[in-house]
Amino acid sequence: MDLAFTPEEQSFREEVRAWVAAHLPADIAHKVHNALRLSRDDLQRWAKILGKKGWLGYGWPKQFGGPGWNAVQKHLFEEECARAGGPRIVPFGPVMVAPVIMAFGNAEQQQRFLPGIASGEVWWSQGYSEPGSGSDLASVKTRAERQGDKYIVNGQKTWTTLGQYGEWIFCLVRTSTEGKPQTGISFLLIDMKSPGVTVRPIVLLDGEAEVNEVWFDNVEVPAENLIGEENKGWTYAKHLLSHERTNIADVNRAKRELERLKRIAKAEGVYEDQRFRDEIAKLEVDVVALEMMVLRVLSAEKSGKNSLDVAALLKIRGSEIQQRYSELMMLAAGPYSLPFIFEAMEAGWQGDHVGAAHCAPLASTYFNQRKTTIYGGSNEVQRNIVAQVVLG
Amino acid sequence: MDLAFTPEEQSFREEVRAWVAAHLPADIAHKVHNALRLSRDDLQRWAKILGKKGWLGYGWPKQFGGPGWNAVQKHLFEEECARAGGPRIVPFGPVMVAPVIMAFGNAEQQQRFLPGIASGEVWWSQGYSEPGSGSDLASVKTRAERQGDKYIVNGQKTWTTLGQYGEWIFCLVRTSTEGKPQTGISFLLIDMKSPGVTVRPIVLLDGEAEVNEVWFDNVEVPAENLIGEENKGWTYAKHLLSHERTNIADVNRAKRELERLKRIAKAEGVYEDQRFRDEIAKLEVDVVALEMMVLRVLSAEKSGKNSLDVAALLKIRGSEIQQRYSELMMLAAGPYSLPFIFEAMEAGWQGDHVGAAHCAPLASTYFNQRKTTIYGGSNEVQRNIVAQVVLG
Amino acid sequence: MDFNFSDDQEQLRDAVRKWVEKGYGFARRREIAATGGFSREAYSEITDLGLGGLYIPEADGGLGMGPVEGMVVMEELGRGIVLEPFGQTLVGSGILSAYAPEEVRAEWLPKIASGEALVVLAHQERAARYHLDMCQAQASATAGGFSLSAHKSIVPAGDHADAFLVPAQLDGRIALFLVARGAAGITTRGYATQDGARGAELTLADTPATLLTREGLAALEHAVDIGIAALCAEAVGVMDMTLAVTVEYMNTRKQFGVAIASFQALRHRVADMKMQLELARSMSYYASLQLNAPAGERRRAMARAKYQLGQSMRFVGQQAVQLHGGIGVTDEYIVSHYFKKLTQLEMTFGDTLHHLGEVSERMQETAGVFA
Amino acid sequence: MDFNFSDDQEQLRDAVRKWVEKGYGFARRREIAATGGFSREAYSEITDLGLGGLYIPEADGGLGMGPVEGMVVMEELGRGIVLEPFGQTLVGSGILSAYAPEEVRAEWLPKIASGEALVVLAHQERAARYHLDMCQAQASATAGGFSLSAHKSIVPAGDHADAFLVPAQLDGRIALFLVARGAAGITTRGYATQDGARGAELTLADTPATLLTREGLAALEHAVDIGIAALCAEAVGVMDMTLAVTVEYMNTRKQFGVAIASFQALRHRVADMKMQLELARSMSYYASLQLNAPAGERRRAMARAKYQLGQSMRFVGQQAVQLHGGIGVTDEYIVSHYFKKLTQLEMTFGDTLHHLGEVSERMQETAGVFA
Repeated sequence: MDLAFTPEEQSFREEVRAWVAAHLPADIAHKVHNALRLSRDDLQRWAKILGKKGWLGYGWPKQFGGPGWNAVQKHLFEEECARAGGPRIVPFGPVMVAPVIMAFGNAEQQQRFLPGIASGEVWWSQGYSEPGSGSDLASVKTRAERQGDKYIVNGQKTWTTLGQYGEWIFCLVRTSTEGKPQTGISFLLIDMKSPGVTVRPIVLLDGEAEVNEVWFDNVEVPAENLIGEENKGWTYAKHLLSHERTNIADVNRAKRELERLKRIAKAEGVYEDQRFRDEIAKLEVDVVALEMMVLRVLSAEKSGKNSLDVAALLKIRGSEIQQRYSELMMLAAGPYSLPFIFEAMEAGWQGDHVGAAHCAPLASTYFNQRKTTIYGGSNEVQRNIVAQVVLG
Repeated sequence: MDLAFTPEEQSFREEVRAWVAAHLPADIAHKVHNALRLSRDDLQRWAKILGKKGWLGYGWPKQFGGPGWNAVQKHLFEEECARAGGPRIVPFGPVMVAPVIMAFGNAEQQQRFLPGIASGEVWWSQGYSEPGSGSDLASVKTRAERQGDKYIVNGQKTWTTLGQYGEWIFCLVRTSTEGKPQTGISFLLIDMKSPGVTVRPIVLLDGEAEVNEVWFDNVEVPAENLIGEENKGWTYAKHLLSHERTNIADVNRAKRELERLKRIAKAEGVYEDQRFRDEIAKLEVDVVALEMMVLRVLSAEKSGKNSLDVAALLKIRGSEIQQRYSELMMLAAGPYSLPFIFEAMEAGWQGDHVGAAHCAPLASTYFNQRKTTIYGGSNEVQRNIVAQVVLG
Repeated sequence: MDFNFSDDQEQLRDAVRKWVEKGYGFARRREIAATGGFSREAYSEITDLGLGGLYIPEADGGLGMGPVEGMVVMEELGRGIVLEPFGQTLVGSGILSAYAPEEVRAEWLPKIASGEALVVLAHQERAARYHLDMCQAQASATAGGFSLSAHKSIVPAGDHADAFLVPAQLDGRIALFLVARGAAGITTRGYATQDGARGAELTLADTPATLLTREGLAALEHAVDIGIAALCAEAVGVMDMTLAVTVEYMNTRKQFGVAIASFQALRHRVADMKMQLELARSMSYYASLQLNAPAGERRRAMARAKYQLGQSMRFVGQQAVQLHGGIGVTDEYIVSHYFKKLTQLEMTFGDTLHHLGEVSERMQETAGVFA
Repeated sequence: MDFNFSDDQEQLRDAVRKWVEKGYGFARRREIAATGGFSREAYSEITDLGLGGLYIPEADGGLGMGPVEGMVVMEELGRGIVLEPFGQTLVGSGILSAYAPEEVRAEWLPKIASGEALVVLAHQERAARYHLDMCQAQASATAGGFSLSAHKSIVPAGDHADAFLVPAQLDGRIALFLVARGAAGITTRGYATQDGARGAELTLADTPATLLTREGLAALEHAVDIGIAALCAEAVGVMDMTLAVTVEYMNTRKQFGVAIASFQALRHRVADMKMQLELARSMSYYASLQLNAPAGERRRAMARAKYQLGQSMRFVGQQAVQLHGGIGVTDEYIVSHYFKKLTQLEMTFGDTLHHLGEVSERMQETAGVFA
């Protein structure tokens, strides 16, 4: 047992740190460190910079052009990016659809789609959730009917994060109504510029259009865009869902944000108030405990063991911590969190802030973070999973 | 709306207060105020004093020799007794079986049993729970077979509080196995001196024998001891369960114990420690909110309304508060709560205390209070009830 | 000891509820929020119900009603998450009635009663957080009276209000002043607030002001306590509706083929929400019934109430969103608006940790409601 | 970064687990608890496994092992809720190995390793609560060395121990001494403790003592930190078993015709217990892995760990009893013994609020495990 990273791991970390310091645009890092609004361009600029280095698909094996890092290296990469103020990588292409294409796509699909994902050129979206499906993903209703060498797709997806920017979308579609709901689902890649695709942004409680509804009205999709076999899509989707492991805890971001919380608390004069400070101290222990849990998983993965079935635990705890630090930041500013000035969350805004510039996004972030215990399988569903493991 | 009690209520309170001050034996009050062990004699002495005044059955209507008080008067009586350090009235006779005898017993039964209950002469026990029944009371297995003018009772009851002192026990017994479990239950009064009755104390986690198992081995019970009709016992039992209202919250005791907590915290030097003091402050608000909720119910009852279906809410909150104050007292003494000296919880013990005399019972009380969220319908069952009311 | 509402109070409740239900639907509220967060027309409709004079003595042309009536009204406005800051009218009219000299009363109280004038409290300063005794605004005597220099923040509907109650330092202690909107040297900068309503920064530069009382801190504490009692009642109204829409949603929404109201873990959550709502309602009663108590008792009661309400609001708001799932975080569906309102109320007049401190400091040996 | 146990560590674990399962069943434990709470025989069986020398350098006749081995052993002893205070042996041997002069090492370390001597920490004073720097015991120099006058409380197995580590004031600061059981002026008064084990009051009146170090506070903090790391591991073992018996019970016990393990609200409670257990286990690793860090880092790490463990122990213990229902509060069934052990551990070496204060005071700008 050893808490310290190995010298090799340390030097890997330093290499990544130096590269990120040299390549992460300062304007983007400024926005991330201050929770200001990130544009499509910001996200894609960073993605392309990473893509050029070959690190956008940082979890990819070498065979597909990835760096072939192990679990610890991936974690260190994520940590260094988070620390430096890199925006979270939009996961739909490199983290979500790419592993499915690698595992179940044919060679032609791999050659056609992976390069655009790896370079950050093509913006992918996710088409899983449907109105009313919630955590019951198998209740897919969007139909894809095979007609010759095409599928005709009709239906609606929703909660499509950043779908307004999407160029391609990977969808679960129903190709058969026989058998259990899980059977009869296929995994289809759809060009969002196809006639019949309509995207409508959904405004969330913080005023931002972060997610979208996507309609398919007789959309023609070449049959060659089907991944794997027809009616086997559920298997591929589950593969994808199981792919995310430790990153789901988002502990690296939590560390960065905990430091930001301390800065805000100092600026607002509550860091020396024992009552408020204690709340930060509790969160600090929560973050350390979460990080230890993440490190345990990484250690197990590195040595090929599986010490702990923890994806659900990490999701629950990570999301609770995200909500808590955003809540404490808002409470630190107190009354000065209350003004809602939409433009004040734009970098370089020249208007007069109420209180201080750092106050402007705090309530919005808190509101927005309520999603974290709902999405990606609600925390209630995650507790079902944990209980199943423990109780049978 | 008015928060203050009426002048009539105030003078009622003063009358009770003066009487209690004059009649509650000081040695008993001392034990109650210091959470020392109460003997059978202590409990019965106080019961008989109350009985002589006609206040043991303080909830009884005048027709049966009770004072005929309204809900507010009953509350004020309870509050004054609690405040002065009166032990809780052992409820099985005056509070639990008596209302059933009044409502469903015949005149002969009323004449035979009520006087001994009212005077505190006869100690009653409760025979509801059975091994494995838990919150599922309708699963009664103890059988009573009618043979001529007798029932022959066989089976086992458990969790019979203070049953080791019991002279009579009221039991739910199965007289029929037809239909739903709720049908086929009868309500029977059994003389505990009958041949075939065996009582075995169960030692609880605090080392005290507070509850008992009671076995019935071919116990002959005269048929005249049946309350109401055969197989209708479930109805009577439900009547009994619904009879307890606000007292279930035990807010009067909570107020007394909160004051004791403050005294202990001062003696232990943590009352001025902001962290600890804040925990007391939180509890103080909890107690005030609970008391307000109780007062709302009393007000509604006084005016014949039913503003709020709250028995379950009061049970949940009251028990949580009981647990919390006992926990905080223990934590206040900290390491000095750790010695377990059984005799040190006896009034007048001449041995050397560890730390201070007030430390001796703190952990035992904390341990013992874990029962409060389990008994009387566990808090989980209470939440089911609340949810049923709110959600349907 | 009596918690029944009188027939008059019930009629008052019915009148406000009717207006909220018929006159202040979600669509109208959304429209007002989108156009700045304050509608003078809507505010006038409230005062047209006669509510402007609720806390104004009959001798001054008001209704001479008390905290219970204030509570009834605020609870109903809360149910409609009404954006117009009627709680401020209770504060403004209550404080002017209690502290203002005769000529100020004569000038302002009838206008408040009729709805012609909206008077709000402008006390928040940057360095003060929730501490009422921290005040940097400066007052000085002038030939004709007094003038103020101050910067006050997050003044409710501050760019629509007709006058402000402003605490400022005078001769080394806090005094309370009235500043009329038209006075020289006033600047307001309005903005939306998180709950969809309106706030403003108020800057005074040598602005003429009328002295209400040199016992400004006591008056400010009184003002805030009126505000807390009103806020508690408003919050109960909001939570009532929050729980109601959550229950309705859970009985409608299906997952895995059954209504989500059938899942025990969620049912227990709802039971906990109901608990928090009833504790909050109990403490809202307590706040209103103690609002006329002597200052020490009154302050303790408000701290206790706001502490309970703060906890309840946070739990009920967060859980309502959670139980709604994805739709709970959309702007389109009403529950997020309840949630944001509850969040804002928690941070108004002192948040939960602040009031824990107040309770802790004011703790006595005795315990309970009457202690 | 590696959390795998070595083969040697796994063998150590197996050996201790085997002894606990075969040699220290619930019946034997009950017997020991009923007859005073400490069995020299059982303690010898532990040291006969070779564990007495775990923290003693090989040069001094020990095994020269480290905190990870200590953790492994304590976790297993925790699973058996073993009454004999082996954690104290880690403290005593660790501190003597680190601070004692050569002749003291030579005299005591072999006896500790063999199990012949049990050395425990005697630091609790009435006025000190959990503050290690509050010490009223007095030391003074005598012709032959030093003598102590002190009253120390709740000394683990204090009336069975063969020597005590005692902090006392010497020349205005805290020094640490060793006091042998046979020394003049010693009185012990033993009693049962809440977890069924043994404690004692220790009174010293001009008792001859051996000075270990004049840097007594640093040594005492070190001692307590060894104790905290051991306690965290022990607690993980206890919680592991607590959850296991709860799971077993829930799958057996029926209510309303079905196993109570089928109720979703209870299932989620179990998920929360599992969460607390895994957080606790993670922080137990952290504590042991930081035990040899520089004092400042070490103290911060122990405070963080004990804070997490305190929360976890309270939640897991209370919920286990609750999920058992009535049987959970009986002496007969094992879960109440786990619960009482967890309760006692929470109040040992500083409770949860105390360590929250420690974390809060030691907070830095940076965040995370390596901060």
